[in-house]
Amino acid sequence: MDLKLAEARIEAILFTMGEAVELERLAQAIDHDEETTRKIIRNMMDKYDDVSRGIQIIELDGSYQLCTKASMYESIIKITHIPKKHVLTDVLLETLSIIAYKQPITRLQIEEIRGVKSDHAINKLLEYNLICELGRLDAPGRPILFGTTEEFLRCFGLKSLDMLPAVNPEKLEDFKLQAEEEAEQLTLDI
Amino acid sequence: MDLKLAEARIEAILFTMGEAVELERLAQAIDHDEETTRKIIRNMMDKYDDVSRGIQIIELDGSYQLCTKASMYESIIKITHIPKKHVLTDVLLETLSIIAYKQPITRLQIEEIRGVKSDHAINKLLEYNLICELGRLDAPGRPILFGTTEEFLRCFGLKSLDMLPAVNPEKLEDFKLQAEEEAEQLTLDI
Amino acid sequence: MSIRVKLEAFEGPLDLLLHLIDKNKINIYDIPIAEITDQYLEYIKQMEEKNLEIMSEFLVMAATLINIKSRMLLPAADSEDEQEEDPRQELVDKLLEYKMFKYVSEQLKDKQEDASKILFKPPTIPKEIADFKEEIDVSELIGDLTLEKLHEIFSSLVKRQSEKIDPIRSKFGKIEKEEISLADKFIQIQEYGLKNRVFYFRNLLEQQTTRMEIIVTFLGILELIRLGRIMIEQERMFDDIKITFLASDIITMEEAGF
Repeated sequence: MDLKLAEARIEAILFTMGEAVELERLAQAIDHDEETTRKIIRNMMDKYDDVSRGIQIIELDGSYQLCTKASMYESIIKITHIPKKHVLTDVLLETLSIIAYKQPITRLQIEEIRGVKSDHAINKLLEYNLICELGRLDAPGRPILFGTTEEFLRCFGLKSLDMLPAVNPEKLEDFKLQAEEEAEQLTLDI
Repeated sequence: MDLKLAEARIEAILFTMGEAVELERLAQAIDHDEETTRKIIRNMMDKYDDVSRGIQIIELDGSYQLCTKASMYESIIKITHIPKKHVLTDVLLETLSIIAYKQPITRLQIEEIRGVKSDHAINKLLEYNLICELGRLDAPGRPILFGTTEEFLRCFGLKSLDMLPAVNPEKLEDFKLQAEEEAEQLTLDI
Repeated sequence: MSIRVKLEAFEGPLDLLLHLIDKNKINIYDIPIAEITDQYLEYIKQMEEKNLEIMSEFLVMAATLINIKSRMLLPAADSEDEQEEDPRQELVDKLLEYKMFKYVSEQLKDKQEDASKILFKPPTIPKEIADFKEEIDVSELIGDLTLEKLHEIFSSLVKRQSEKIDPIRSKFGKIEKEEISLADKFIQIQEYGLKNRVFYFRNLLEQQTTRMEIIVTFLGILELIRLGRIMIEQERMFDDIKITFLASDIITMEEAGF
């Protein structure tokens, strides 16, 4: 029973540490002497040899490390090559449209327009290579400026950013007037 | 034999990937259908249950991830320092539980329940990746809808949202009774 | 009653209200509104130095309590068949819901505590595999998204943002913090009362220039009613409120016992 627990502890420690751990430290952690600890590890190694196990303990100059078995390599390549599904969610589309029409723009400015933290969306768009960093704004904190990539232009068949349909200022003025009118119908006094 | 190999592959994949892997991708990687793959993983979970094992497979909303058993914690911190993730204040916890139980939910709805502005809490939870935007509500102003993330499930040890602690009507009845009993000791009237 | 608890400890108006209910061991379904309102106002008074935004949330709750209190003081309408709803019901529902979330957030806290003992391992994908990163096909990602669509999304965002600017409040200009203390206002009202004896609520309001001053004046009046130093009368709803000053001296807030 106690030996089983020791095995479990060693497995958990090697898993968490990732790197090679010296026998001495392992022995301390499981409250056994080094000789016993070595024996426990040997026994574990035998168990890991089973075909149903995909990982193994290797010994490196008196240290031990957990790693995958060489025979598993193909499976690992396989899973990393399964294409992930990427979609432009509403959140991403919204953020992309802001960057396209307002570039160069800082993260903070994007967040002001959207009204919520947008790190996640910006990171995803960077990963998708739809936006890129354009440099830094010459202001306190020197925030990063974002803009769209050439890839973005190419995909929309644009030669340059000038070709983005403009949001005309009149329309903006319209929106404002509209909002004011609506507000007037609702006059409150103290 | 083939099933044993499948187990080994899944173990190796989960070990290498570190993060949660969708059932669908695991199935593709080991060349089995999803139903079979799920059964294989269930079987593996049982084996990991053994006292001699220090790691386990957990399920997170249809994905699987390898991690240590909670009971191993004491041994691990004996040899390495584990930094605390993020400390959630009561305000953050309160806001998070409202989002968890009421998702998808808008900022305004959260504020109505809490009776207090919640921008700061929402932004912090977004930063910690415990909540995310789910889109916008189809209503005037198109407010953003929030919901919890996979990281939320992981941080709270939940398999899925169905596993959230139930708020049963009995508890509400309890609150009521409790309050009534207390009231008898001190009768106040207008 | 002296209640000195750090106000920072409260997350908001509901939290404060729950605290008062717990402290008095009152049934949540049967809140003695008058008592609680008094205690509540007592708390807010200590908040004077707080920023306006937080203060206003607490004041809204105070107003709700006062509203309920006044509705309960009104004679019940000759009951037609329909049962009149207890004016406290809405507040009770809100409080119960809030209490519920406080309760589950405690449970979640325990779960988090347990889960924090489970440790994960960062990815260790061999470099040559990781380098072989899958190319994201941008055109496929964009799919049938057109520039018009993107433009539409942007325009609606801009529209939404301009709607968000409150055309009334945006004309107020800068909000300046003024030093209005309830203690000062409390004395000013009494001075006015001592001089005029009988006056109208409107007379008092005419002297106030800002919304904040009006609020503080109103709080002062409530206090004086509670202390029995003034009497108020109102003939009909929305009529001006007639105030009669009953006392023959002026007391400070400390002397009034808070």
